[in-house]
Amino acid sequence: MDFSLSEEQILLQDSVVRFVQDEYEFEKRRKIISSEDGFSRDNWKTFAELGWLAMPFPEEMGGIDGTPVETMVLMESIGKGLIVEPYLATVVLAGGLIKEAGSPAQQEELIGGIVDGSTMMAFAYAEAQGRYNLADLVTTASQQGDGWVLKGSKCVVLGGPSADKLVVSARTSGDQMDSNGISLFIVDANASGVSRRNYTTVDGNQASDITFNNVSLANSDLLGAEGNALPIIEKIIDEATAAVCAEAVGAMEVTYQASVEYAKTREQFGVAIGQFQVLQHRMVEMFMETEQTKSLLYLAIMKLAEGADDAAKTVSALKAKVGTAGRFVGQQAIQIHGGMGMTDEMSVGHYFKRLTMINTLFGSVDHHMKRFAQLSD
Amino acid sequence: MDFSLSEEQILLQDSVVRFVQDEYEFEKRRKIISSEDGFSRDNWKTFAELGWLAMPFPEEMGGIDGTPVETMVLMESIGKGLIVEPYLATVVLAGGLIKEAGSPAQQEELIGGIVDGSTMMAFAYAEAQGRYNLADLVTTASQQGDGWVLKGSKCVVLGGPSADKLVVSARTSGDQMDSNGISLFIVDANASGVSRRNYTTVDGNQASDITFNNVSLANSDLLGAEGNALPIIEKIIDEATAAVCAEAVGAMEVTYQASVEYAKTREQFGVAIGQFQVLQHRMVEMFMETEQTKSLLYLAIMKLAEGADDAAKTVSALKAKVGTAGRFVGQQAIQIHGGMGMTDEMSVGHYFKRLTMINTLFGSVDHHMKRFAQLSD
Amino acid sequence: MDLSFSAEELAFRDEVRRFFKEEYPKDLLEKRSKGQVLSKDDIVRSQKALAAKGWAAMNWPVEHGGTGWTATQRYIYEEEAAAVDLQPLVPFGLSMVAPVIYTFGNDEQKKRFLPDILESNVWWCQGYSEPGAGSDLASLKTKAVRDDDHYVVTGTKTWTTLAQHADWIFCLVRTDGSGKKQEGISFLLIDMKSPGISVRPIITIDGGHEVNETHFEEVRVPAENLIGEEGKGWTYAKVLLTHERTGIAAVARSKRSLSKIKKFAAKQMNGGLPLLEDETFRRRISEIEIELMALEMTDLRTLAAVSLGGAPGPESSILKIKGTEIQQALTELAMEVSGYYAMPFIPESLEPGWNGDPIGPEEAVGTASKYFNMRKTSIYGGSNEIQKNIISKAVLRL
Amino acid sequence: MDLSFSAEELAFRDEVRRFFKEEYPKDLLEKRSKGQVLSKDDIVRSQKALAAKGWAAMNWPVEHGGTGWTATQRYIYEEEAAAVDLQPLVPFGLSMVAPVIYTFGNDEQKKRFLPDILESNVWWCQGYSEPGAGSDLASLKTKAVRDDDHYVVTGTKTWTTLAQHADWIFCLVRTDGSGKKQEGISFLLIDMKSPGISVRPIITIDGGHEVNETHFEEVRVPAENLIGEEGKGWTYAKVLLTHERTGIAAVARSKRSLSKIKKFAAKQMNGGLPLLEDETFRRRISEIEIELMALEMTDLRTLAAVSLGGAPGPESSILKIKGTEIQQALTELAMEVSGYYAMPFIPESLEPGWNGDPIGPEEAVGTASKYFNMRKTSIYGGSNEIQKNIISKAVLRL
Repeated sequence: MDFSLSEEQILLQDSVVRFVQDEYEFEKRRKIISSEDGFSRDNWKTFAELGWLAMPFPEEMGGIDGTPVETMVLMESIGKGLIVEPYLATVVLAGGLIKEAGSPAQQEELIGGIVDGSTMMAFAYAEAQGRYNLADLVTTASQQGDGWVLKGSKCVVLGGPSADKLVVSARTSGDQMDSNGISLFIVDANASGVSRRNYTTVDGNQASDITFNNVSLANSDLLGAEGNALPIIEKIIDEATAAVCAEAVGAMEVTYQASVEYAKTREQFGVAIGQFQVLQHRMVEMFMETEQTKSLLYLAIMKLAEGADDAAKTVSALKAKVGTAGRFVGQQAIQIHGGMGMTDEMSVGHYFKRLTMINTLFGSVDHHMKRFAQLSD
Repeated sequence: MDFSLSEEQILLQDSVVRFVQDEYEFEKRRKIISSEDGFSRDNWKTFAELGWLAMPFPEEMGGIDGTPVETMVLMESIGKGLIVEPYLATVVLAGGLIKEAGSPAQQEELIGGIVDGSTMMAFAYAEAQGRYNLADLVTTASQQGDGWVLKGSKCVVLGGPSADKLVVSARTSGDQMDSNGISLFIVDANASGVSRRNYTTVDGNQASDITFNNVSLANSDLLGAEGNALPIIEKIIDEATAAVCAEAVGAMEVTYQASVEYAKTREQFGVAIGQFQVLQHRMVEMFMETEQTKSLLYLAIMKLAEGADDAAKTVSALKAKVGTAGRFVGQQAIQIHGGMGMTDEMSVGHYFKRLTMINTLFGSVDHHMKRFAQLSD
Repeated sequence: MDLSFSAEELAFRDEVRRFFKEEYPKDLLEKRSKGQVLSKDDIVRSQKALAAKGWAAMNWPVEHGGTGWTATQRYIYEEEAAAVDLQPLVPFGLSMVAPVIYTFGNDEQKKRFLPDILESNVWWCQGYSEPGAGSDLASLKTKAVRDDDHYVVTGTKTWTTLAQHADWIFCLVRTDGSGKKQEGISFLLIDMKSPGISVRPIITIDGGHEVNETHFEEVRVPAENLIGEEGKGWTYAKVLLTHERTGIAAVARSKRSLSKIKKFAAKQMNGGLPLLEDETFRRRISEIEIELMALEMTDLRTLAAVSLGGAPGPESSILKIKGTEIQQALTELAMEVSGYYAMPFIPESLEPGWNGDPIGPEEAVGTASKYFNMRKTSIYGGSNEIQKNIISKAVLRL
Repeated sequence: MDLSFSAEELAFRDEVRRFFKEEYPKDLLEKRSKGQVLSKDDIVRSQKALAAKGWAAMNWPVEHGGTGWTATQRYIYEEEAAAVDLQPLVPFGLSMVAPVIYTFGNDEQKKRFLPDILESNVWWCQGYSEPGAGSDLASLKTKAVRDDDHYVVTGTKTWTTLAQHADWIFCLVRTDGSGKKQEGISFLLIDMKSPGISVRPIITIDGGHEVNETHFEEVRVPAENLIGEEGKGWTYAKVLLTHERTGIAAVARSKRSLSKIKKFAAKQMNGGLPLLEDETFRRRISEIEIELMALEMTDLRTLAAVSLGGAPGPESSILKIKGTEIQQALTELAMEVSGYYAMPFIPESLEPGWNGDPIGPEEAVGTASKYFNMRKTSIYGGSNEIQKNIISKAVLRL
């Protein structure tokens, strides 16, 4: 057993920390969010140059063979900097699916584009009626001639507005909730019949609701085997869930530390509020919750890295804990900051908002608690 | 709307408070519990003389026509004194069933005996497999000749050891969980085929596990109509639940107040521990939880008194709240008392134990939360 | 003890229902039912309609135009107002400065200010908090220096809610810097049009503009605008703070939100079943529902005690604490029901009269913003920690 | 980062398993599996069996007879010990006084005391707490007055766990009443057979006799029994307190309890279904399970940090707090599963070797007593509030 990072992993960590320091000061971030794209294409180029976009891919696909540990290291720092560039959408989600299920041709084209920063992608999986259930799909793709016709709608597709290409889950057979009969397709985001309603999310990220109105697809647009995509989707969503939990742990760490620093300087009734025992104990609890969440993060990441049978169960444990602990840390940080915590000016509220949205992303506490119980039997 | 007690109710309250002061000092109570019977027959006589045993019965049955409000007043003070005489078992449970369902002859005989203190009773309803579900019965009574034969076992019958007569719920038709087919019988506790295993409960009360091995009953031992007892049982258990919640509120009040008093005098690090803000806020929470529970108690009692449609739902809300708030108040009282709270010598631990057992009695928090949700639809 | 209403009380309830059905502006109720934010004009119209009926001032003494309602009547009114989702009264005039004026003001001040408050002719805002003084209100620094028959006020007030609409502001100012900090505070009424006042918006984490920072740069205020005695402002403000706590349980409104959330959850699907039928979710609903039932009774018990004699005691801090905990829990629940659709942010939806296309179900619009916004409730009006300090000291005598 | 065991570690695990299967006394494992309380003799036999294998002293340096295990080996051992429900070591000798003796004692003391501790020839108890001094340990009053080559000890120690079995007691005593209260404290070893010592049982709320009050009436203690320097006892005790915190997470034991509770819940019926399949109950189980998974990793992270260098830091207070919260939650859960059968009290079931008829399912026997008893864990060893004070000061620097 070993809980330490390798030298290369520490170097990676340093590079992200330096990027955040140099390029992601809070006012710069604000400008990035209010820009046309809602993120910085220059930063995206930097990501490519630093090799971050190549991280999780095997060398033969032009990647640098990173494990879930590297993704964790990167995402934890992304969380500390509240970085809004759609790394999760393009690299972890779409990239992960193509790495897992793509044909050599698809991998060469699409992962090549991801790695060099020229192709941005998104994964359209969630549907309004399906809530967090990945198999609950009414979007269909029916065979027609040599290809497929895609029909349906997907909701809150992260990174949707900037995506050049989409991976879309659709039902090619079976009933609404069946595990079998689900397939993945690569869809050009500008193809005829694809319409996007783009918006900013409450935490300053970009997403779209996307409608597919009889979109024609070639047979070569099918990603992986027809009808058998669910296990692949679950695997990649688990990896992405762990990644976003690493982001949350980074955000939680900044949040509780910011509260401690604020409490040391903010005076009320003639003393720093950090002298009040009730607030001291609360901050201790914020610290403990962060540490306990970090422990589960390490556990889940190592389980994913070794491909353990109980990896999925561990990811659900982690995600549930991120939901409750992230909410507690976020809410208490606002409370400790008092009125100032309520203002858009201070960064703490933005961490709170990101932590809140991470709870929703890939399933809330209740969803993952149930999945944990099911996977425990 | 009116939240005040009448003059008579205040007099009743005063009389119980005086009784506790005079006859239930903590060492006296300890002696009573370790006595042969586990309670005091002298006190029982006093209860009769003071009219408490006649309280909930109509005048025509020799009672004094008390409402659920009077029972609440009495039980709240019983909770403050941690009185162990089996008032709940004899008067509220068994007495309530006979008042509700008894024939004039049964009422005359049994309620007469209850009121003058000569007859003690208990209600045997719970079964090991049934948990808190009143209809989950495997005890059966089958018609035989002019009468009935009773077969089965009942668990944790409160007041069982001292009972002269038992009211027993049994299935006279239907399947294990059916709502229909449940009947009530009056059984002589010393009848042939009745065997009791008597014991003390962890909170110093008396109970029995009772086996009925082909006990012969006369037709006149049937209490109420055959097969239709469930609504009556539910009604009386609801009344008893509200009564025991009143007891809990009394106990919670003493418990949080004892903690506050202890914290004012116990010194650590050169100051009274009541000066530590963390403990101050915790005691505030104990106070608030007690007040909120008292509010639900008043609500449930008034709903029962007016026979409202949503009385049962309100009782479940109350019982669930008593479970969580009673646990919180009890646990924190021990924590605030520190090591001393762990000792049998101090009274606070005994309140904690009683509150713990009240959570179990008539169904735990989970049971009543589910019932509340069902009754809310 | 009993819960029933008398015949008079039932008649009163009918009258309230009739009023909302027949007299109160229909368009305002419609806008509310569509979840639209009301404009300043709408709000004023709403308050004037109540004033015309004589129902604007629930707490005031009858002699000044108060309703004279019993605790039960208030309860009935609140229930009915919540049932139609009535726009809440802006509290700064009617519930906050007015009690100070009619209790501590002189006759001339009463004559001058109360009628306009009662009829919502003048919009008030509150100048208590300062950037340096949050929960420690008494450490405020805004100076008012006497200069002949004026005070010259310099300093900054913050969290001035809806100051962008306000005609007048009531302020706590420091008229004496020596001695105990509570003792040099005075209570001053200031015309917002006075030269030297500027208002800077504060955008909050929900994206809304509700509060402001209000700067005073040598603002000249006639000395006749001083309430009571110089240096006694703290005493007056404390009385007001207790008044503020009574309405804060917000029971009727929370009951309404709860029922809306239940309806929303009955439509949202989860694994082919309505979310409302999910045991875990239902348990969460039930927990809040029960706490709210308890709070309603605690509120009524407090009201009943008040109607028997005077101001609410420190126990009323429970209402603030539990009331805000429930309100916050409800916004969290609404967000939970929204699922992924809690994420989209439509800035325009926070503007008065927005009637655009929702993203996802319309019930989901703004649930996250509401959740973020409601975090303020455990901070303002004396943070919940301060409320616990109050109970600890005044009730438990610790 | 990885979780896998090396070949050596796997071999070690096999060796531990083999030991419990073949060498360790079978009858003791059987008694434990029936839920029986072990007698004093049983406990000593158990510890001697471990000592014979060289496994009694996990934390000690190898030179004094410690195992020399790595963090991973300790983890493996704890897992296997929990799997067979091994009787926990009585900590007072092996984990508490021994580290003080080998760290601060002189050579003669080491020679005299350590071997008997290692082999469980001598039963130790702890004399720290006093009736007046709970969490505020340093305010202790038991006096030790130097008289020639003896100390004369007078005072009262409380919560002396299992003092009824003890041969020796290690005490913090006051040798100087002037100056800072921490500075006049000395660390003294006292033979329990010394004239003037009396032990009064304290019955706890669970009905058990585990702790005592121990009185010292002019007890003469040879000065050679003083550890280190007079007046430095507080420093030594503090080192020991940190040692105490590391074992306290009790992860392996809690995992075992959790699995027993699950089995029990699978047998208990509720509405015709096993309680374990009840969604609400299952959620409660899962919450504890996840917290325990996290704590296990936190514990391992702490152990790994320790093995890289020295004593555990103040972060280890997390292990105490979370560990005891989980242990308490588990006893609460066991009581919940028992339903009505949590209520009966069988006093004899607390006695060693009791093998009577249970009332209700055997798993339910004593669940309430256990729940009551475990409330102590958030009080002793530095209450959880004290632990939070420690983290606040030493980690957060507040």
